[in-house]
Amino acid sequence: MQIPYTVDERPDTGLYNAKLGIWLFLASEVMLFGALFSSYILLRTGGGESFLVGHEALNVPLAFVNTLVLIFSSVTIVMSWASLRLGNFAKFRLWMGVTLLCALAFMGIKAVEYGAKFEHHLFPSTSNFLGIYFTLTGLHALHVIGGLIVNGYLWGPGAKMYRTEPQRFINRIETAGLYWHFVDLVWIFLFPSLYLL
Amino acid sequence: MLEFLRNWLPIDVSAHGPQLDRWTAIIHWLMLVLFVGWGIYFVIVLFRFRASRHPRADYEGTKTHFSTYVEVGVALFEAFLLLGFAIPAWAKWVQAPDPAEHPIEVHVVGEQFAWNVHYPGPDGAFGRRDVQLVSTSNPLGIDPEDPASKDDVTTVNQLRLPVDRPVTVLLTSKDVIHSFGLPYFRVKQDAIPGMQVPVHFTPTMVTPEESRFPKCAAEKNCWEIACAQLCGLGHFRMRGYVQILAQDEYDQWLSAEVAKKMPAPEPEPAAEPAAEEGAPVSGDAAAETAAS
Amino acid sequence: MSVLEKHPEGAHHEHPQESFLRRYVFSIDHKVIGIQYALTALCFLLFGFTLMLLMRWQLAYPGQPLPLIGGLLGDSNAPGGIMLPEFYNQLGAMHGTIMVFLAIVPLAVGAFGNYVVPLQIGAPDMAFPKLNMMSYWIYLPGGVIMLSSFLLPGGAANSGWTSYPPLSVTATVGQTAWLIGMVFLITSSLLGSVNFIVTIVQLRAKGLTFMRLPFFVWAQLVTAFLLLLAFPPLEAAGVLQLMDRVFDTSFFMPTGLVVAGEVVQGAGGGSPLLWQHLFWFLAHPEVYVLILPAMGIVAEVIANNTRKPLWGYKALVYSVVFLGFMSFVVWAHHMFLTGMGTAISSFFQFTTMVISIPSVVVLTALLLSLWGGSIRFTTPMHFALAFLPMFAIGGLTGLPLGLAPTDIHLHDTYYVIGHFHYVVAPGTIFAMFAGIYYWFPKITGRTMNDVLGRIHFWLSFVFINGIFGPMFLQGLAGVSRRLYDGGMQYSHAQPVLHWNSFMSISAFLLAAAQVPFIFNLFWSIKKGRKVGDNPWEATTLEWAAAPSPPVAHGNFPEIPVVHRGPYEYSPPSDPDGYLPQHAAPQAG
Amino acid sequence: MSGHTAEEIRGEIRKYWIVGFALFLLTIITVAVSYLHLPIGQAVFVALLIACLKGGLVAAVFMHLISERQAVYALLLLTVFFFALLMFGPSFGRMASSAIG
Ligand code: HEA
Ligand code: HEA
Ligand code: CUA
Ligand SMILES: [Cu+2]
Repeated sequence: MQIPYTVDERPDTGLYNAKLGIWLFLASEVMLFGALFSSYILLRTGGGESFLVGHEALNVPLAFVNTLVLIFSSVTIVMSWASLRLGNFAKFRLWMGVTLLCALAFMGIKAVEYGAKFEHHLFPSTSNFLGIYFTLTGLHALHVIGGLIVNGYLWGPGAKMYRTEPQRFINRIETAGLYWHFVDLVWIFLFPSLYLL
Repeated sequence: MLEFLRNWLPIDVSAHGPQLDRWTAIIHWLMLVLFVGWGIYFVIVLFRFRASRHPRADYEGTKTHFSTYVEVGVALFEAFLLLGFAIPAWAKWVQAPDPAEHPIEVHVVGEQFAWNVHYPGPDGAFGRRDVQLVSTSNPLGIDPEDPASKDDVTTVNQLRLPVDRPVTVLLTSKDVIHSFGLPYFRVKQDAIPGMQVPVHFTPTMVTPEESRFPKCAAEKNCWEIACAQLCGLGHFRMRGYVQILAQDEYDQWLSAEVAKKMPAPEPEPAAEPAAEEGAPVSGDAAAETAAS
Repeated sequence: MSVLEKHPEGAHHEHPQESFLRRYVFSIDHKVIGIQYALTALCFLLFGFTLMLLMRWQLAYPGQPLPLIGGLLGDSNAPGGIMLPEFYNQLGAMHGTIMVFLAIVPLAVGAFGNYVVPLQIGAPDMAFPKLNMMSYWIYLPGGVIMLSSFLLPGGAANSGWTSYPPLSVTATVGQTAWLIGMVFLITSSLLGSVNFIVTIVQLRAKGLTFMRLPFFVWAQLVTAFLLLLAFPPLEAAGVLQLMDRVFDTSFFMPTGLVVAGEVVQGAGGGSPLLWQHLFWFLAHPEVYVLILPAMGIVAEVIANNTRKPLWGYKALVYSVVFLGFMSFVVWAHHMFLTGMGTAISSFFQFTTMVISIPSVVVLTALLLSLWGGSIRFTTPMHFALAFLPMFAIGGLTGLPLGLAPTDIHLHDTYYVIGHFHYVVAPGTIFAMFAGIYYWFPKITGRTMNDVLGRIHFWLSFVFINGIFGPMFLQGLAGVSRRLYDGGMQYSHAQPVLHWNSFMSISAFLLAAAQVPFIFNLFWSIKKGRKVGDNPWEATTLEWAAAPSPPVAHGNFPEIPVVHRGPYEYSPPSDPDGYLPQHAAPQAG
Repeated sequence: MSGHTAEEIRGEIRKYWIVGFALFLLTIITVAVSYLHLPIGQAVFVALLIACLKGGLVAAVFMHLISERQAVYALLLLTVFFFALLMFGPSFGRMASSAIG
């Protein structure tokens, strides 16, 4: 027997299953990052001057570029979704491909940043600021990797579904997009609160 | 009810204790009334409406508003407990004693698995403590160079206090979280590393010479400091002693300790940490493992 | 989307000959997954109980060698069969963790929720069957990691189920395993809770409005929200503690620690209380996760066995929603004695008193539901009825703990242990038993033996009170919890020490009382009395609209349409009968 | 999001690019402001204000919350409430504690 509303919206809630699912998941993610931000506030306001050791070593220009990259990838993934809705599969491939490249670029820059820290013997244990920095950006990077895997699948082998169940595939791109925007959104808060303040 | 609970509550030897016990009893009254009231109803209903006696159920059920009154009653009583007791009592609990009453200030520092006590001595000032100076002979890491530390008295697991004088114990810990529990005093407060939390109380009774209380130093009876927070494998034996003395006995003891600490006027030898022989550690709980 | 047509049929609509693996191991049928959860969780329940039996032996007879298995525990745990304090602490931490995260939650949510919710809402399965399977297959390794940590050097985690730093940060490697295990369990719960919410919101049968949901489904819905929003902070805290342990950060480590005579190297500046906030932000909602599904089961069983609608269905629903909401704002009542000022303590005392009101409303509604019923004393009903006064004891003893000044003396004593065990053991566990006896015929088409059921009930009822009742007396006397020797060194403990052997013997007898249950459970699968599809004459969809056992994939021969509320027992139109939710209304 | 005409979708696409551009600009502004070295209070305020603005744009337009259904709003409202509690509860608890130092 078929599970209802995998594709169509349920009339009274206006949602299809996966969309509600992804929003719920994102709600829990809000709480996850919320707890870490809360910890950051608490430790920073109570930590004294030794807390900030290593803060000046953060590379603002690199992070600035990374922010732009991630924002751009948010635009491109939403473009890929829009292209699909217009029935243009080739453009979908293109935009999703650009999104993937952006994610890879982001990870590459991140790796350079991390490498520079380690070179200067700045580790999570050096100060609680660096600890929080590595934890938050590390967890965020894991989310980027998760997004890379999912988006990569949808770009590659997963795209087959478009031929058999196009609407379902479009829904998948929408949910993947929602997730990806969230990853972007987290970074939008991480960037100023870690690098600029 | 209070009398009933006293079957199990330990005797009460602090100024704020009786009030807490009284309210514990009042709350238990509420609990008892609710439980017995509903309990009677429950038993009656089970008997009266069993299928063999009441074969056809009543679709509507009861239309009583009685339950609403009970619920409102419980809510009101809880509001009364909060406003009439809990909030003011807590405000009092965290309030420092009036300086006019000459409160005693003592530092107690928990460690795995002992209670270090640090008295300021006659100058009323605590010597600086530095973790870098911690050693077996100087468990608190008191800085001998600090003039304030010259007359400081430290003990291990021995907290002596005079009767009827407010005490402020400033609690902290060297390693993990402990909890400074004095069951007879209705006092409990976590000792958290990195924090200094004050706890205030006033002993109201000299520790009596009764065999049900253990002997600690000088063949005198004591009450106990019971660590109440899991702090490792020795948590169960992290037992300190608290002994309440008459004011003059207390003064005698303290000046004797201070004298031991500062035998000569020259400061050089006094730099030698004196905690070891200064503290009557003979009754140290760490030595005994009651389990075996 | 106008451009596109609805696609024909989904991927998995036909199930010719499934392989054994697909059918029983990596099944995506919610019923099979529910049973997998149930069996696994019951094993963990038994295991958690066994750990406690070892501890109860030590508490009753400190320093005496454990009989029978003492020699098997290894010299690092129990040389000569005598338990070491290190080992006692491991057992305590693992008992709490296993009971809460590996036994009760998986049983209440994973098992009952999975099996029953889709059936009660008339859905063919959970909304995301593969995700459902994944939840189970993440839970299981999490559990295995937890258990195998006993084999690590230094043994399992030993800092209590609360894992307070700095103790936990400086503890043996078992704590790392605990944290990794927790990350698995949390992930599993999160996936599960997303699945439950989507299922309940999206897959309700036609006509099944929210106010027609069986109360059990409501309880599961609120529970899922608690898991969804409360677990992530613990996950964050777990990650931070892992960082502290593995990468030597100092999130929870203040400056200037001296552990075992050594100054702790590290940046310092951390806050041990941060952990407590994050932990209890989860753990208080978590305790309602333990109780809400239990209340749901009890409500179902009571409605069915009184043969009348629940009294105050709406009040029940609003209360349980409010309870869920409030459970997020009381967490610091576990931290009154961490140096809390008046403002904060007043706030949390206030919220704690407020949260007790909806519990009172729920209990009152259930009690008043009995009035006017025609009560059938079936085995599940025994357990459901016993739940009420037992939960009442547990809940009422929460009140003196919830008022900070009275908590001073009672905090971290056996009074607390008594308080919450009354809610979770004769409370939740009894509700679980009620659920097992009640839904067993749904799963197997046979009932469990009634006589054995009653024996199981009465023995359990007596002995469980024998364990937990005296805890209040010990707590009033001021006996601390987590004491390896049960407090025998302390003078204030002396008057109540003799209870320890009484409690322990009760615990051993309670264990013996589970034998008829375990036997009954397995025996009845093959030999139980065969019954029809709806042996309890129930109105809810799982009984009325589906065969017992339900159709393998899809549950219902045809998806039901709902016409009325969940508990139309003895309706005016048919005072001796009942109206299933999906029965078409009679014309006229 | 069903039932959108191709025309409407093209309109959306324009919006996406505009918002993307706005996000770029805002990012540049935050970084620029950080070089002004404002007093810490103001710096935090400005940085978080801009971050919230950006976050709001992403959520509203990219995640098309703006046209989303009530169910999602209810969920987010609940989350935001608990989030706020979680965010400030612990720190507030410490500030109001009776501990010294
Ligand atoms: C399912 C689990 C569960 C439930 C439901 C509760 C419910 C409550 N809990 Fe409990 N609690 C725990 C599990 C639970 N608790 C655990 C596990 C701990 C310890 C954790 C640890 O430290 O390890 C704990 C600890 C704990 C503490 C901390 C104590 C301390 O460490 O010092 C406090 C303090 O406020 C508290 C309060 C309450 C209150 C006020 C309720 C209220 O919600 C209760 C409301 C209910 C009622 C008021 C009952 C109504 C009764 C009637 C109307 C009478 C009917 C009569 C008959 C049927 C005869 N609990
Ligand atoms: C859900 C939670 C839960 C449950 C159900 C229990 C159940 C029990 N608990 Fe536990 N307990 C905790 C949670 C729980 N506990 C926690 C959180 C702590 C604090 C830990 C800490 O200090 O950190 C604690 C601590 C704790 C202590 C205090 C230890 C100490 O402070 O040193 C004690 C002492 O007696 C105790 C006893 C018991 C007993 C006798 C049971 C009994 O009720 C158990 C009864 C069990 C059964 C009746 C199960 C029967 C099993 C079956 C029927 C299975 C059948 C199997 C198959 C078919 C395969 N518990
Ligand atoms: Cu120190 Cu327990
Ligand atoms: Cu709680």
